[in-house]
Amino acid sequence: MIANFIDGPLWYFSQAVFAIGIIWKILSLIVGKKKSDLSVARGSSVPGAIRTIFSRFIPDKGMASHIKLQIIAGYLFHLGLFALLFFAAPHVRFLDENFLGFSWITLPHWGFIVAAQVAFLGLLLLFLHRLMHQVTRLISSTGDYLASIITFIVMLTGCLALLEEFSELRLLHRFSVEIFLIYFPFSSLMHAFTFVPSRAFTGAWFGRRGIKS
Amino acid sequence: MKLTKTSNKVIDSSFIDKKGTAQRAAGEALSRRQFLRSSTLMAGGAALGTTLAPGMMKKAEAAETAKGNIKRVKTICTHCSVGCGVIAEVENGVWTGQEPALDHPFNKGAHCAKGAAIREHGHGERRLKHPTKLVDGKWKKISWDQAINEIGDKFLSIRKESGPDSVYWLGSAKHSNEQAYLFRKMAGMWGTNNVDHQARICHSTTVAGVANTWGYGAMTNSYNDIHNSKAVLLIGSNPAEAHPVSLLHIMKAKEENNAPIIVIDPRFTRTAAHADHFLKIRPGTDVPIIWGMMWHIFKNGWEDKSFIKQRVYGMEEVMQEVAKWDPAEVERVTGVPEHKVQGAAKAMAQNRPGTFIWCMGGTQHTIGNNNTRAYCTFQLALGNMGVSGGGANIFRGHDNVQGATDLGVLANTLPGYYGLKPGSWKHWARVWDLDFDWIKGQFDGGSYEKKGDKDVHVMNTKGIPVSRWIDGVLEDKKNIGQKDNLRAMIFWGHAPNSQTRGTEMKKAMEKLDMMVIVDPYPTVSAVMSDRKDGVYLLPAATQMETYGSVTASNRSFQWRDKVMDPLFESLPDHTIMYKLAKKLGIADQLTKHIEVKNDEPVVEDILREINRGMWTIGYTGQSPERLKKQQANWGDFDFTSLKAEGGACDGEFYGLPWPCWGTPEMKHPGTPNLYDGSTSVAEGGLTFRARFGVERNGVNLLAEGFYSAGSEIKDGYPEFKADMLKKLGWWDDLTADEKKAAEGKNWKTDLSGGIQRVAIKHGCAPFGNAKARVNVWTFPDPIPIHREPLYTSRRDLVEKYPTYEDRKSFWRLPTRYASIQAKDYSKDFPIILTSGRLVEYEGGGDETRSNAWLAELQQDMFVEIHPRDANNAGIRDGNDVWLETPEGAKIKIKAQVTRRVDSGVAFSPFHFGGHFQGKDLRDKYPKGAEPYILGEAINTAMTYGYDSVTQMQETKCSLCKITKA
Amino acid sequence: MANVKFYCDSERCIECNGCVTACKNENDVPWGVNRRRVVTVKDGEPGERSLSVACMHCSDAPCAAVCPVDCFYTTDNGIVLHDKDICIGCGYCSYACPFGAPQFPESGAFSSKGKMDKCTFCAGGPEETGSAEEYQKYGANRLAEGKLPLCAEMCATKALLAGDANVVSDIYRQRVINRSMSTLASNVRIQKDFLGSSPDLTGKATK
Amino acid sequence: MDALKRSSKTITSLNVNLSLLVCFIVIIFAMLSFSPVFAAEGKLGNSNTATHQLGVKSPATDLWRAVRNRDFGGSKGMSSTSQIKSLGANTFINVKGQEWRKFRQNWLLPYGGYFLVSVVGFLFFLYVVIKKVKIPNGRSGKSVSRLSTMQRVSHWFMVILIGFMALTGLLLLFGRLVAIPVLGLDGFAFVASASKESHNVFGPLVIVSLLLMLIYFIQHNWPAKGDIKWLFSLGGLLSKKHLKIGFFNAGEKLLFWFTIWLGVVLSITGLLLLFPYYEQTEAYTQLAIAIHAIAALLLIAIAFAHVWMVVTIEGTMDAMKDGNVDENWAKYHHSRWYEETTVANKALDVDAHVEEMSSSESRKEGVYQ
Repeated sequence: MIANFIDGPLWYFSQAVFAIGIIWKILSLIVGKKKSDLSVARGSSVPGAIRTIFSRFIPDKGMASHIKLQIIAGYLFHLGLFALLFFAAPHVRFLDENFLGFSWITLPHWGFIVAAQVAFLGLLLLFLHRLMHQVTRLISSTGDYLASIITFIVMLTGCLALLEEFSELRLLHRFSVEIFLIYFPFSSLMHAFTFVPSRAFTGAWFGRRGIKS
Repeated sequence: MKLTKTSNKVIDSSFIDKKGTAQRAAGEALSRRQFLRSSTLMAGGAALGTTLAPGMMKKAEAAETAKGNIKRVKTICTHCSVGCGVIAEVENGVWTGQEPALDHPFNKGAHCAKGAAIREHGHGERRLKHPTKLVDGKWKKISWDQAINEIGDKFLSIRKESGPDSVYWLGSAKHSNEQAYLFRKMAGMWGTNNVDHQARICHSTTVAGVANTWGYGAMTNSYNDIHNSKAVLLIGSNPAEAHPVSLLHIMKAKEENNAPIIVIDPRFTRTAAHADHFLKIRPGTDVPIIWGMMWHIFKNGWEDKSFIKQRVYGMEEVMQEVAKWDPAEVERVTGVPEHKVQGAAKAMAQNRPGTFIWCMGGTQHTIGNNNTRAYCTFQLALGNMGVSGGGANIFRGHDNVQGATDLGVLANTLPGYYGLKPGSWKHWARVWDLDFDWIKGQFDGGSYEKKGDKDVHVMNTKGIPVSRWIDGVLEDKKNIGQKDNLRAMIFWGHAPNSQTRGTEMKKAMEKLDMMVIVDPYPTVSAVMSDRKDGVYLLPAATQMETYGSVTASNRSFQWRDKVMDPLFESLPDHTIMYKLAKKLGIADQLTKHIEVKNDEPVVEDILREINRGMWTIGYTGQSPERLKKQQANWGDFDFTSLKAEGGACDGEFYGLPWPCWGTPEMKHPGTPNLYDGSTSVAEGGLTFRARFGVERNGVNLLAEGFYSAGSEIKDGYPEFKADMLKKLGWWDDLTADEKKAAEGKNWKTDLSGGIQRVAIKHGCAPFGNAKARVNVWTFPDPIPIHREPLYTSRRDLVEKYPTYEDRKSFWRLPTRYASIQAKDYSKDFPIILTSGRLVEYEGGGDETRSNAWLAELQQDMFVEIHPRDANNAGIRDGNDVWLETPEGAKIKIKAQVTRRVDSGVAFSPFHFGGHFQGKDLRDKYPKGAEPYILGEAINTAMTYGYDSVTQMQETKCSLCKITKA
Repeated sequence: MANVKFYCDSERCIECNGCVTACKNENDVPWGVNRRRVVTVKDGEPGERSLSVACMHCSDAPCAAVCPVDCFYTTDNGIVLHDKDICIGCGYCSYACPFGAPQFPESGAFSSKGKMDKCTFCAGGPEETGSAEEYQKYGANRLAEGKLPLCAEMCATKALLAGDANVVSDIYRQRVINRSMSTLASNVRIQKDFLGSSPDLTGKATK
Repeated sequence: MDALKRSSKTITSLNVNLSLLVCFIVIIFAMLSFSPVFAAEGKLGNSNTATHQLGVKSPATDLWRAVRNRDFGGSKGMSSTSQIKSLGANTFINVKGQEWRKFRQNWLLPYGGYFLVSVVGFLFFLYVVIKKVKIPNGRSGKSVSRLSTMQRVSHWFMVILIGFMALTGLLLLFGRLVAIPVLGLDGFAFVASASKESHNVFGPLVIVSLLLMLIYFIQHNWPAKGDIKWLFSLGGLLSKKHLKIGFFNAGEKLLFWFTIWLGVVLSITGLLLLFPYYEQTEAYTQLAIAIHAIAALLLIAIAFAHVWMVVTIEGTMDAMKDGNVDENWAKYHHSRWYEETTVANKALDVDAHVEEMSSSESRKEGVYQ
């Protein structure tokens, strides 16, 4: 019964919340009131926006030596997660069968595992660092911890279900994914979508003012 | 979550009977045979049986179980000549299960790797799926109509330009009897004798040698009759791999009769591993080893003197030849020491009757016919012929190579070994109800050869044998004995990699105007050459997708039922033949008395026509009705005698082994053991055939004081003719109709069968009662002698045992012997190269290498070399090596270092193909039709060499050098 | 209820691999998974013998002992079966099995081996007898249909025997007696001695 | 009363780790000496080459004897062949499997189980008897900086991983005995599957954690002068006077090195198991499983002891929480280190919290802090 619920209503509900939540969030960003910048433009905003989207992938020189762990672990985690999400064979198969109707090249099994390990490594180190470092601990909210923990649980349950043979484990993974999806729009996890517009906005703002960012 | 272990309760010990075989509960629910089983497999051979992979986020879907009706079809394995029964379980037209035929008289349910994997036919994943044509180097799908039209048009234009002999009809031992017959008939109507099949390169020397010794060129006894043998001698034969189920019978003799098993072979085969005595000879020294054994037999007086006196002609001359082979000379030539040879001779002499088994190790030599006759002589000397437990048990290769040979898919004979003489054509013209002159007119007008001063008509001239088609294409036009070169080849179920001289074959293929390949698989023919066009692949159905009769090695006919409809767009061979004949304008003549339904000639009608004409070898009594009845009741036949006791076929032998004399109405039971005089002819007894006249140089050729049980003529007698019946006063035993048909005819040409009936009624064999001859005065070597192979490593023996002189025109082609032997290659190519079979594969291997269950077991082409040779060349087990032969071919294969072969000998299996001189041709196959396993064909490297009588290719004895790749 | 057993008669086994393909045929076992195999000793030398090896359905099965999830069970006939719903593909059974019977569909770095697969004596598994699920997971259930394992039924030389342990041993005993007779009968003994030494497996000639 | 108090003080002052470790080592050696690894039974079945009742031996007898003796004669000796290509397919009888099974079933499971239970029991006993070791004179309220962020990150990283590996590993090892009766076969199956899969995924991360551990802690774990003395006095138990101890005492150093070396052993054997059938044969895999299990049990026992110690000794946990310890704790347990560090701190004269955020520390450490 629980299985039916997880595979059925909850799945659709979580998708709906996810989709609607994201749309609503993004719309609210676009529609939301922005203070108009009345100053005279000293540069063009478009190149600045585009440049910033990418330039922010590279840490600021001054900061780099201070946040090595965050950079390394951060990249490990995000790259690993990206590979897992979009190039692990079961995920591709799932996307293919449920949404897209086409598939693409997938990681071999060992590549899948390595990606998972890389992501776990990054996530755990970042989480512990957040917890251990006085400053980050001070500036972290419950929401941040929650986001990390939910992501971790999604990954962990996925890893438990690696054999793809036990429906209980698959359900567990799916359930955690559903929680993740529901939580997603209301949390800092939204940065997966908002990082582009927010960087672009900052970049545009800077660009307009003639500041390189 | 409660786990139920349901299998606990389903098992009931009552299923096991005393013999340890399974008792089948009648009407047992076979519910497990879900249709799903095959349909899912056809969808891609998914990993069933191991995982139920629900996918990561996907629910496991309960498989739909569609329960259909299960039909059990009795059919016959299509791999080797043993003729194992197979029970196919078919559900909704899909072959879903294979059960052992535990009551089949040949195999009792037993199968080798190939037979046990035959259900793979039901998948056909790697089959050729539709007619395909090569256009600019690309395979293009075409329709059947287009294919037949284009092929037919080309044939007709070649016919116009170069005559009918420029099209070569290469048939198959995989055809059913009816298809083989139709194929030969079609070639005749097209107007050529350029028609042949694998028997040429498999047992043609046997047929020639054996038929010329005692009358018929077939296995004399049966696999089952080996149960009665007191000794078993195998030479050049490895049944443990080539005919594994025959070991079931050989083991029975070994265990129950204490029969010593003696194996003579250059290689320690898997058969030798189970033998009591093993003689490892140098390849190509069969005659010396046989004469060496007979030296001991004659020396000790072990020969059967009364048998020789009564039933053998020419043994004195053999004794003279044998006298030259004293133990020292035998050891010098063969390498086998005296005590071993003597041991073998003594074992055979003291344990009679002993059977003598040979295969391609003996036949595929330039002196193959000498070898086979030497074997026959050995058995005659010991009096082992014509007795149960004795005989010359020649294990044939393909499932129907015996039938295809009998039905004359050969360049030198018409169906039933009638030969090509005008009388033979006239006989068949009568059977076919066709005008003889029309047939004659189909042939090329002129003459290619002279007999004395007289021109011989093309129709009566032997064609080019399959072993030499390459030369028929490549040889200068003025050197060949026909109007023009071969310009089109039709490979109808033939693997080119089973033929030697691959490099030249590639050239020949490229020179042809057109190649037509009719086969369930693309075969190596499709990829070997660098042609860009002019190649047609036509998908033929396998024998599992059609029906008809098949002749096992022991001359037994078996009826095959159709298991399923042809897969994909494939069509049965006889349907394709009819379509082609229609295009060529000979369909009406081809099927004059054969009903045709939807372009498919009715198989039963073809068999009835065969029955009407094949008097020589008694293919006349096996009507479709009798065969079907036997098939339905195959459990009634005795495992040893093959005789039915009671039941619907009471008194008949299984498969009505030919000769099954007279008409079907005569109800002759078939002849289980040839030339066995202990029973009457009516019950399957026989004498040696009077085929070579009644006397020669004043010596009587008829049997003396010997006759079969119940014979009214108590001595030898010639073959029966109308006049002879009159002289004997038996003419009036014929009915009025029979008299009309028999007048002026003999036992072979009397279409009413009256002469045969009356002869048998009086206890006589229709073909007479003569001596076997060990002096075949019509052959190049009347008494078999040893001759060194063309490529020999023993130059010291060449002078004493030279090969033949070159011949200018032999089967229409110049043929070289001495000119090759003259050159010494043994310095550069020090290792003798021989070839043979693997149990997992068969023939050229296209079918079996496309069968995943078999292919997994043999994944690499290899060459076996002795550790000494390997070490000398710096080769380790598993290394890649180059194998080069004197004619310039160079193939890349894996080394298998083993003591199976002696130092100085290398062995390689011949089933591989798809690589050519180090190049992988996988990309050249039509998509999805390439076999799972490809490899170099050893015959790419095998060299020139042809038998002096039949043009059998030499594959067992060449030279090579092996270097690390 | 009687115990069932396999026995392979090495004097008869000719390494034709019929049992291997019969098993593949009957159970649709994929490439790479071999529930049955033929092993040869002294390959290519006098004394060469082959034996067909699969799960021997041990009375005290080592695989069952070491399985961390206890997925094995023995039927009343002494057939050792396993439950693929429980198997986690750890491979311990293959480390413990003396005969190399357990097979895994996958292998390689980090690879889940997939669920173990092995000879079931053609007795299916814990799913409902004759169901499609049973066939998919375990292959054929011939025993339920009153048939013996196909490998044995199809053995080319009847070297591989399967069935009631007593019957199998009776058949084998009869064969041994037959073979003994051949060496006991004095004339034949002389005969075989004369044929020369056939070395036994250790390479020493028997006198 | 005084004497009693003193003696209890002495007990607590020693780092109890050591005595425990000695116990473990004794138990392990006792166990190993009985184990089949050392006392392997050489025979497989009874080599009864029975001749037939008729007095004629069956030819199969030779074969089976050869199989048992693993020598078939001939040029290839004990090697047999098969057309099946998979690894090990050409082996007739896997004798090692039998030994491995005996080891696992008869030794590892029972003795490993007893061992773990007795260790836990013993520690519980100590916990109950000894109760908490208080900081003498109570907390001062002043804290001393002891561990950097990265040190704590790497420690907890390892704790998470080893804890997870231990949990999943123990489930696989003892689950059949312990968990199946509770969860049932099906219930345990997916737990076991989850354990196995995640054990495999997280395994290699342990190697990373070992590396981090080495990088951040090795500087404090080099053997020092007082260590031998400390060991011989069983952590001050036998010593009359209070020992002056540096950053870590010898017991803590042993804990570190045991963790590292057992970790290395576990990593190597674990990797062998993760990459099966590459170069190594089954025999190696079996050996690897055995060693892996023994090393894991030892490490788990040590980890328990470590936990017990932390729980028992007041104030120790502080160091792993935010990196600071109470001054009195430092004075009492690591007096030499306290003296050194306070001297340094005085020179800088900065508050511990500030120092934590300053870059001087990070320069010293060579990494960001």
